[in-house]
Amino acid sequence: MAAAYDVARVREDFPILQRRLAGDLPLVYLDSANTSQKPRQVVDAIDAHYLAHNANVSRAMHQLGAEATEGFELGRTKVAEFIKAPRREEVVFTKNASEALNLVARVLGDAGRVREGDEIVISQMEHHSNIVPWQQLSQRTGATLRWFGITPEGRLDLENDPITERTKVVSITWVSNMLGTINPVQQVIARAREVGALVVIDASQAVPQIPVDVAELGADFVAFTSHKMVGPTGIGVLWGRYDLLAELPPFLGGGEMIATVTMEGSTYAEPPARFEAGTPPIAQSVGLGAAVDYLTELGMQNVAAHEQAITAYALERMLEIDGLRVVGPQEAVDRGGAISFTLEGIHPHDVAQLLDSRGIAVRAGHHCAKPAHLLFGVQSTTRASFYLYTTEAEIDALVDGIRHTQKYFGA
Amino acid sequence: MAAAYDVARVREDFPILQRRLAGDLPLVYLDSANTSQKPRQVVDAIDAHYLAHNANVSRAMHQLGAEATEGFELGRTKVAEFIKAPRREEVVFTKNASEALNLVARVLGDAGRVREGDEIVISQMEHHSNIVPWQQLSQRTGATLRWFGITPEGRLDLENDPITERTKVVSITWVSNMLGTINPVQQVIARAREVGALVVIDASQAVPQIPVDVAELGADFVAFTSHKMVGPTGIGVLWGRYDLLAELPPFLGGGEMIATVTMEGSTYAEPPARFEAGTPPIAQSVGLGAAVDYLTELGMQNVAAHEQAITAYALERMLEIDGLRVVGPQEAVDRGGAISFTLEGIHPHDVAQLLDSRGIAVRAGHHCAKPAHLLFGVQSTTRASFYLYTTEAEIDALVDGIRHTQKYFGA
Amino acid sequence: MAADAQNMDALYQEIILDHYKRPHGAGLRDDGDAEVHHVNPTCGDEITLRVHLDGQTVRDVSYHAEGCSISQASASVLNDLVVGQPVDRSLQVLDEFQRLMQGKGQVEADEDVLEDGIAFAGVAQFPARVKCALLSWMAFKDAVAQATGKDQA
Amino acid sequence: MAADAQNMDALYQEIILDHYKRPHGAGLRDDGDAEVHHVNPTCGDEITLRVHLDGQTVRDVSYHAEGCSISQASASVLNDLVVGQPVDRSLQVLDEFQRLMQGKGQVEADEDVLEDGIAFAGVAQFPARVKCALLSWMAFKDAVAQATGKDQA
Ligand SMILES: Cc1ncc(COP(=O)(O)O)c(C=O)c1O
Ligand SMILES: Cc1ncc(COP(=O)(O)O)c(C=O)c1O
Repeated sequence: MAAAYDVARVREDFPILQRRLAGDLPLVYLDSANTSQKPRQVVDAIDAHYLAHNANVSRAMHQLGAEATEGFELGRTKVAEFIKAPRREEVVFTKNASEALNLVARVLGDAGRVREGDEIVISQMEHHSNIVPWQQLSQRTGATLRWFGITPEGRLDLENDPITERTKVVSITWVSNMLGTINPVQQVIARAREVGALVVIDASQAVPQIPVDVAELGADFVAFTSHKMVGPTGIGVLWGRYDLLAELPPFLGGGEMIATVTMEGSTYAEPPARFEAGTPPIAQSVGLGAAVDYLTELGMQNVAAHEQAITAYALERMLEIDGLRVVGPQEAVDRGGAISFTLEGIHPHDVAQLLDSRGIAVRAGHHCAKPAHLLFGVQSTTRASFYLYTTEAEIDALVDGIRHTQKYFGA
Repeated sequence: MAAAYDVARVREDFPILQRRLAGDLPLVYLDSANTSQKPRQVVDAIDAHYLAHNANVSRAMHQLGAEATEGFELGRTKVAEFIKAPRREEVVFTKNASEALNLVARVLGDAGRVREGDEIVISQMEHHSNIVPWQQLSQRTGATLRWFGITPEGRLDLENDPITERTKVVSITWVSNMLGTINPVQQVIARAREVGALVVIDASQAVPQIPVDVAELGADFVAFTSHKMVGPTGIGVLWGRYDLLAELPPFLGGGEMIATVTMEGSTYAEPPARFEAGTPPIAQSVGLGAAVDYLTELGMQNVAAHEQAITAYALERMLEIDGLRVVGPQEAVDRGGAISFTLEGIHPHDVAQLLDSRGIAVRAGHHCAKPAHLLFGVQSTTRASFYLYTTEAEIDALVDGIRHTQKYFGA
Repeated sequence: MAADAQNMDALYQEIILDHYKRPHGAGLRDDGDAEVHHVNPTCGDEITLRVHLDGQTVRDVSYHAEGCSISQASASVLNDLVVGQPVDRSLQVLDEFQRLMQGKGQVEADEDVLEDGIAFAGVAQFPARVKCALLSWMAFKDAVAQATGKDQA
Repeated sequence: MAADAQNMDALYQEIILDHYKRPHGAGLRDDGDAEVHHVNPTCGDEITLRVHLDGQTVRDVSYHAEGCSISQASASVLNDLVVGQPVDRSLQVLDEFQRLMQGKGQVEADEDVLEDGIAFAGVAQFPARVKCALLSWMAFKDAVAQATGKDQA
């Protein structure tokens, strides 16, 4: 663990980590890839907003309205700075990462940028939220969906490259929520550029755990979600290149996204407003702003280093267990803090249940990544995932719990 | 005021109403049609969720996941009971009312229920969020958009009825956010039924202030938004008849809304999950549940009676002012608590600014209802709007403020 | 509920583990009157199930299930309880099983009706697992409705 | 900022109210070199504005504005400041005005450049009103860009 990084100190900010569960057992929360816990600072910011500054934004001209607007827009500024966006107007607030990805897929279709005969490239390790919108777009347009494969080790298979001259969009996850793999997105982006394709990066698992610089990255769109980065639920982010956003048609129609509305027709506002119909997630932007402050305070380099160290420790300890198979890279190299595994002869549900009886929270199932599970010949896995508050002692508890599970089921 | 209803008591639940603004002036919040204030009970429920029960829903099998799911789904149950939905699965959570209306417009188009040559009927008093999605649907399908007009008094013009045999959808606001009019939606629904059209009711201003029974109402879809009914931002509701929801294709694609995903294609979950892609607004459902509890505790009959009484008082006092014109019904009959007005010779911005300098928060502008403004020959209005915490003393402050404004501008 | 989250033996009764390890009637057999495929979207557990009728009698229920111990054991118990029964009776058993599972652990089940099925009483205390126990039963209900030409209720 | 929300006289300077009541150069005149229509989406305030160039000189700025006192007065002051000026100079004035408006009340404006425009210093303390003050200026910038064939910067 990095010397500067004091996990015990960090844990004090997360009251839920003191929770006692059934049997007065302490909570061992190893489900952060599903959603992260929230520090007191974030909850306090939301509170203060509702109790002292609540009003609707933009359209209100009074003092409270100015305060609420300032808080809401400051959230946008903080997010923009956090991901090093060249302009704060490039940050579009959505309800979650899924909406962000759907937004891109819809408007690219509506704009005629994906048509019959064109190709869309995704990968077999995508989350359903980065699969289904593209399947829907293919169905609407007649475009073909093509897939990057996965190597047996759990890496993106760059050798068999599905990108062709007909590729119009490449949409790839940066960090896999199931395999844990950190993909070489720069390489994919460079390849996409050669054929003039647009690139969408699903950074839902990346922004929470590695320093992100969208300007340097060079993608066209980046999607992520607040609830996985110590922020509130109910808000996600689509970052997009400004010139591209400015060209694209709107997504949802309604208040806030218009320039003018007449009975004959409507004209639309500039980005980001064009893509934010209706009352936006105001308190959630304030909360996300506080989350970003919190992460910045810790230092994303430190967060990444901690994630790396704890993952290495977990891999080492878990691989000692007989009958345990890690689905995904076995080395803590280019690897995020999600470890999916199977135990011989025991169904993942039963593993998760036994662990839960000891206060250890993991996830069992397909983790919204059915195609990847199919590829590895498993219907479901158990996944333990770590974050900035995870300790080695928690990994030890997990390992003990797994051994206990094996004993219980006589496997 | 209803004897049983104690506004002073109610106000104690809203800490923000104790705010002092510039010059140590007390806040007079008359902008509730824009967004309502939140009682401590709602904020506390959100807090408790984040600090003790936070986890992702459905997909988590651990104790925390069960608690979070229970909290989230209880929010749905409470909303369903609040609007007397026959089934809780008829309550779809969206990010706001605008998304709910867009969802309906999109899927009706995608399902082929609105096609070229068909007609869609809305009214000139709709909020932009109930105009733009239908304009977009018309553009996509070639259907024609037709409009109910407004009488000079500010009522829906039922005499000149745009509904024909070709009408496939009628989408109408229950309570106008600009004129304050409460529309005879039952009559419109009956008329739509005669021609077999589907009916969407924009209840964004209705659910907060009048008792709603969707089973009795007989519409097909009802949309509303949490932040106007003492709930959090970041969550809205689409209620839909179950059989209809079960027939319609999905809206956004992603996690949670699928039955299964393969590389060849996907199948979709039953309602409501089918329409809720990605991580839902979990903490926001908990907050909305607390909001609904709060309103139920007060009694929606009492809330409606208070709204009625305070609106009658406000109309009476405001109409005493020379040069003040109320745009909308002048009588507190079938009328909600939003009063839009103009002051001769003073622009609404300037009115709002002067009122704000006295701590009085009102809204100036087009209130996302440009067509209605155009019809009344005004570009913008000032709007004062009331809610369950509004007092007669606040109305008096408004009236004094308006007179002061007139003096200031020498009008 | 709190204490139950810890009590694994209430959930994993011996009877359940036995059915899990040696499921009764597993495998898909020919000439079913209806075949259905059900999925638990939460975890991806799946079952393909066929009902084989003989007039008003359930002659066989054959199935291929992938899933956890609870869902597999439940399919095995289903097979035990309904094969050879009149269709009406099988649906009564289903109702009783469903009542038990949705009773949050507060419901007393009729052992005469459910036999080994009462071992699932403990599952009812684990909301996240109720779906697992009901997967095969809901598939059965669906298949019977199809085979007898009635809509799924 | 707190105290300023109350201080209406800082916002509504006499000069501003005078321009509002008697706007200079109001009305649309013929043969402009470019016409633009700008809207403040927040409140619906609108301006239609034409620039009339004479080589490198702004011969006239004619406009029809609907809006609040601040936006109307600002259009009037714009007319005063740029008509008769070289195009380059007019854009410098615009920059200075924009700098003042976006300075949150912390910026000292150059009275030699802005003349009556310095009365808008108070507006800069009211974030919600800055857009009102800038509406006509942004329209002017857009129109000049169109008239001189440059893209809007
Ligand atoms: C009548 C009406 N419809 C729709 C909306 C849109 O609600 P939201 O902004 O929460 O999407 C509003 C409020 O702004 C409204 O007053
Ligand atoms: C890689 C990845 N993409 C997309 C998502 C979807 O995020 P959300 O559920 O917030 O829409 C998730 C998380 O569930 C994820 O892990």
